Amino acid sequence: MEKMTEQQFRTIGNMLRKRSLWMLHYCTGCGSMELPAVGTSRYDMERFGVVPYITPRQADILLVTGYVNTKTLRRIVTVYEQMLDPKYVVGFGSCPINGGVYWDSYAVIKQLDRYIPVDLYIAGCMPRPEAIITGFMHLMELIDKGKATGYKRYKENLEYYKENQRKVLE
Amino acid sequence: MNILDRIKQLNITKVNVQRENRIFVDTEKDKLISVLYGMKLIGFNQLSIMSAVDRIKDNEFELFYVLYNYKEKVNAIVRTRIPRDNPVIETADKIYPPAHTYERELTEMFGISVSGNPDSGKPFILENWKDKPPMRKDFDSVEYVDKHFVFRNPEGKNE
Amino acid sequence: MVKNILIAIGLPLLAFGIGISFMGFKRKIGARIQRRYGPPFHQPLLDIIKLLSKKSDISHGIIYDLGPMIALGASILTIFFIPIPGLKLLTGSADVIALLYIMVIGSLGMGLGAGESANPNSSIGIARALTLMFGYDLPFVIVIISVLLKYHTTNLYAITQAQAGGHWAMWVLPLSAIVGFIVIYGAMGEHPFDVVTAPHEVATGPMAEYGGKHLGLLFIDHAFHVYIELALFVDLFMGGASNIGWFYVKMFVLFLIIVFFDEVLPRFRIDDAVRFYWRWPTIIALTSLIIVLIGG
Amino acid sequence: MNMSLMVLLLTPFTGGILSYLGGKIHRSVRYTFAILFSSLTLVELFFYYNKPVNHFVLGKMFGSVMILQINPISWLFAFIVTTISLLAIIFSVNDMEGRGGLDFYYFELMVVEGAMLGITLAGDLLTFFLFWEIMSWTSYLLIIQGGNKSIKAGYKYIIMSIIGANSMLIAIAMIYGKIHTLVFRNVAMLLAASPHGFDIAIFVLFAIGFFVEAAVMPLHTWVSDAYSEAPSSVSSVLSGVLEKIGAYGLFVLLYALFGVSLLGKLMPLRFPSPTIMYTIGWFAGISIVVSTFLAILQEDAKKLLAYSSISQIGYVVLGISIGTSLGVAGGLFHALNHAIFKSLLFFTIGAVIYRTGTRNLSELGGLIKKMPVTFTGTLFGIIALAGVPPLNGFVSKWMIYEALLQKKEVFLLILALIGSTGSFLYVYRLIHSTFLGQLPEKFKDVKEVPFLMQIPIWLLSLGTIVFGIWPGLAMNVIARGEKFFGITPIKYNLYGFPGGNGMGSLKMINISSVFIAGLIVAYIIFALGAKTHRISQYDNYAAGQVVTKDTKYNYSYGFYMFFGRVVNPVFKWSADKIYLAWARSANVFGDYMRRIYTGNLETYSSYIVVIISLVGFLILLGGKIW
Repeated sequence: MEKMTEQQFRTIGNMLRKRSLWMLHYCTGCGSMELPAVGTSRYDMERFGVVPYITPRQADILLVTGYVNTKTLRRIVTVYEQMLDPKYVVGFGSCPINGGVYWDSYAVIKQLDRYIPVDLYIAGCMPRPEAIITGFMHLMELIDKGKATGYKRYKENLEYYKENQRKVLE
Repeated sequence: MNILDRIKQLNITKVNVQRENRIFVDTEKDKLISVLYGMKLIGFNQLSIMSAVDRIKDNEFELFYVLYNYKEKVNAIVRTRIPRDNPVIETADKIYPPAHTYERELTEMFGISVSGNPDSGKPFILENWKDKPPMRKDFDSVEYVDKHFVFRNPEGKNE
Repeated sequence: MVKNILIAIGLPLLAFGIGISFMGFKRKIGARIQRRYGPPFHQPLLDIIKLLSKKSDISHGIIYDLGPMIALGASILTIFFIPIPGLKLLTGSADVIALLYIMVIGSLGMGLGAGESANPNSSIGIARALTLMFGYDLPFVIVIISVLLKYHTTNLYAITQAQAGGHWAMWVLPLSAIVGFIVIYGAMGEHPFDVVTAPHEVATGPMAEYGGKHLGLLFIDHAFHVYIELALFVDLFMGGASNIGWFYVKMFVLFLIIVFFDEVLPRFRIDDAVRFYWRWPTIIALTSLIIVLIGG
Repeated sequence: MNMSLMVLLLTPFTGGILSYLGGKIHRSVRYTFAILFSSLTLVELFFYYNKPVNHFVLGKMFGSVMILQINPISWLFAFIVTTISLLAIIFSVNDMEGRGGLDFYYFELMVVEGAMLGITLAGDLLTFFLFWEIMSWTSYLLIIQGGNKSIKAGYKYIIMSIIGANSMLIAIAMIYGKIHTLVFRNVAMLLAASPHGFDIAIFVLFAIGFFVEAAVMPLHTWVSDAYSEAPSSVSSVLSGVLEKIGAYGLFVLLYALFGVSLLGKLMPLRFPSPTIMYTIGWFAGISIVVSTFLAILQEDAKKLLAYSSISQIGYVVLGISIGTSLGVAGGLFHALNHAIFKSLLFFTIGAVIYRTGTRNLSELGGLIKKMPVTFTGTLFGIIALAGVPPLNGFVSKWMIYEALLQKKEVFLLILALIGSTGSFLYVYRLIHSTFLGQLPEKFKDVKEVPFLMQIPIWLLSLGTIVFGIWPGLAMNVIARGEKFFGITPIKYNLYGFPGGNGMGSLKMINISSVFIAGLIVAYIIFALGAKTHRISQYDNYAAGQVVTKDTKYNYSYGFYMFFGRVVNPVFKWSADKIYLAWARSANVFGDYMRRIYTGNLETYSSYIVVIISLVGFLILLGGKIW
């Protein structure tokens, strides 16, 4: 019974939480160009409660837009670790997925989810604003179902992530 | 006096007017600084960019300095060749201060060391780079990538 | 006694409700001005719940934790001294001049907390906040003095009583009311006076390091703050109100004007904001004061 | 109970001599004597708490009796003097350790205390002036203890002080020439009967002396140098007490000599408000605002406090000059409060300097984790100074505002309110740059100050709370004093003021208890949230960049630079610069004079020859010179 109420409490919490997602857009690549369009009148992501915020302490979503090179990866990890639980990572565009057009570049990492846990990828080069909004909706669904547990994975598999990070950063 | 005539009076090997307002100036390595100084006196006040090209077949690096003359609206590209093994050049940051930063990049990306520039050895863009300078043509990017990064499994299965 | 306890519990809740509803209105109306659909009306509430229910939080030290608490505590303190219809629990314990200084306790607490976060953005934000406060304080005290002189009392409740029957200070002292509006506007930190939080310059200023429940407290404090500023203006210039409904309507009209300005204006540089306040609003306020002094 | 005032007066002097001699034996003897005798003075003073003495003849000099007296107001100031001096002596024990000439230092400190006590107890102008001179000289000797720069600062102080004292001496001589007695009562009678012109001259001459000591603009220029260069405990004595003596002098001048005489014999105020009192009020008002602006832009902690002292003493003088019962009470109360919180701040900043060795605000930072007690003291000090409830500075400032409003002195009220808002800026700068922000690596090993230095900080912090929440405690003394001077005291109770007569009401206990209740509510919300974990100061938002130990990631230099852009055009000129220009022109004049007075005997003799021949020539002309 007690477990049940706690479960319900958590569900209600998730239900409310998914309606207020503050995102930190880490604009490393060309993907950031699409974000203003999502924010402005035509697509208006604010109607889903998604608002850009400034510092990692305030944000819930880390939006990694575009390719991640080894230099920015260090910053992304710092930023990710500064964020407060629960936190979600959204990989944006094809570069974080598999390196994209930079597949043979010595500087660009090929899979973002080897270094930080990614809850959701929005594929495309570039994804249209509609795709971004669909992605957010999907993330909300995941949060609602309690499946967006990247921050827990990061804690559990900290050694794995740190090892991978060490391999490229040092 | 015409600007071309004034350039010809400098210590150069060849002048090539490729098209209107674009002059290629070739010089030798040890005369480079004096030529740059002369160019500045002529009125080429801005160093737009400087970089190098890896002429791996000739076993040489080709340095080029893109200069601009605001008065005459003329671009001049000063070029020189330096040997590929043990490349050392002299700094130009006394003449063109922006060269200071470009030279740091040069050291990092091509392994060309710059004498007279105290910062030339400092890391610029790459962090903890241990391999060959990446802009050299004998640096194999694909090999490096295979060694350092893991590609996604096409089936979508991660380890 | 029971009634007093009920008021003591109800007043902060009421103020919070009013404040949060205005925050919701602001986002909705702002969105409509920009031809967007906008977030749901209860979005600020969701944000606060989200922030308070964050699962981890950081702390830079005791004062860092105390900062938002002092800010919120001071806001709760302040609302007890602003008379609203039917509820005047403690308005006899402090008058308008004391209220001016009670209102800054929160800023001081906030400043201390932000200072301990060891982030230069926070420090710059607080430095700007204090400077801006110094800026708008000059016209504001002149305005307050002219109102006090006009009604021969320093008790805020008595001032609202004196304006009963439509003799609002707004009609009696129009110049002062205009300056008062500009001051309240700046005190709420709306464009063009949002130099304090200016996200693109100082990364939300004092709040740069705050997150989670700390930020949740600050959002609650902000709701109170919106209520305090609007209620103070309504009490000073719009004659208070006879019941809560009217009070809310007056505040809403005032707030609507503020939102309309806020959505379309750019941002001042901080020293320009101070210069602005020390130029025209001060001159207009002084004119009004002199009129009160001569006309009695 | 039958102690005469003489014993009270002699206690600190005796203590000074004894600690000087005791220091020759061992330093602990010196400290014991100094602390013992200064606390003895405080204890003796408490015997006079409710027991005014009117006429205690000390002796006779120049045909004028020298009188000691004590009334509630002088008791209040004597209380300030003895308390702050005692705390300064306790604070100095560790603060001054390791410096040379400590025996003499303690001797001077005790003599200054005695001299200031003498001023508050003086019943005639002669005694007053004698102790005034002792105070000036000994405080000069104290200021120059601070090192090389302090000698120059002390020089500035003593020159201005001499100017002030001399102008007082002229006034005293003028009075003595008329009535051959200098007892306050007789002087008051003389001034009441004398024609205008004479009394204004007397007033201005006295006021110059008091303005210098109280550091009212434009005679304030010694303050910023002297306070910042003197040792910290001396600064707190200077700011906490010496300024108050100036204010006390002004009070005596206005209400004992020119107003209501001592001994309760009522006389009408010689200068009802909108004349000279009004002028003083404006001097004070300009003092408040201008020095607030100057304090905001300081980079040096003690200079900031020095300018803030000028500003705060402005409130005291403003309050006294209002002339109504509420205003005078506010001014006197603020004198007490200012003594408490400004000494507290000088002590805490002294503690910081003691541990870090710098008073440059942009070098400090983050000391809260290392010096929590000092931080708490500073916090109480700045809240009191800024006039924010519920601490003591607010109550007295509020009284002054209300008094100004009652008299409809709106422009002075604007100045007073603006000065108070401006003080938020500099007090935040003070606490932020020293205690908040990033802790520099070099101060990693800083420790809290020794216990003996914490005592004054604790006690004075307590004082800010006690007089803030229970203002009635101080109002008891002040109201009796006002009654003694023939002013009807205002209504008050232990927790505040019930109001009435155009004055608002204030209940400090309600404000503080509701504030605490609000804090509790906030804490409950806070406690319900997730657990916090402490992180290091380097784990900080820096737009993704990693902050390392060798990065200074702190905003402390030029804190209000943008504000400086607004006000700097106005502050291009200053009183100091004007004085310097005068000094320079005096120098030039001196140079010309030196050309005439060459110091050469032949030149002088040739002058004499020329003049004699000239005179002879004129006599030859027929004795008609003009």
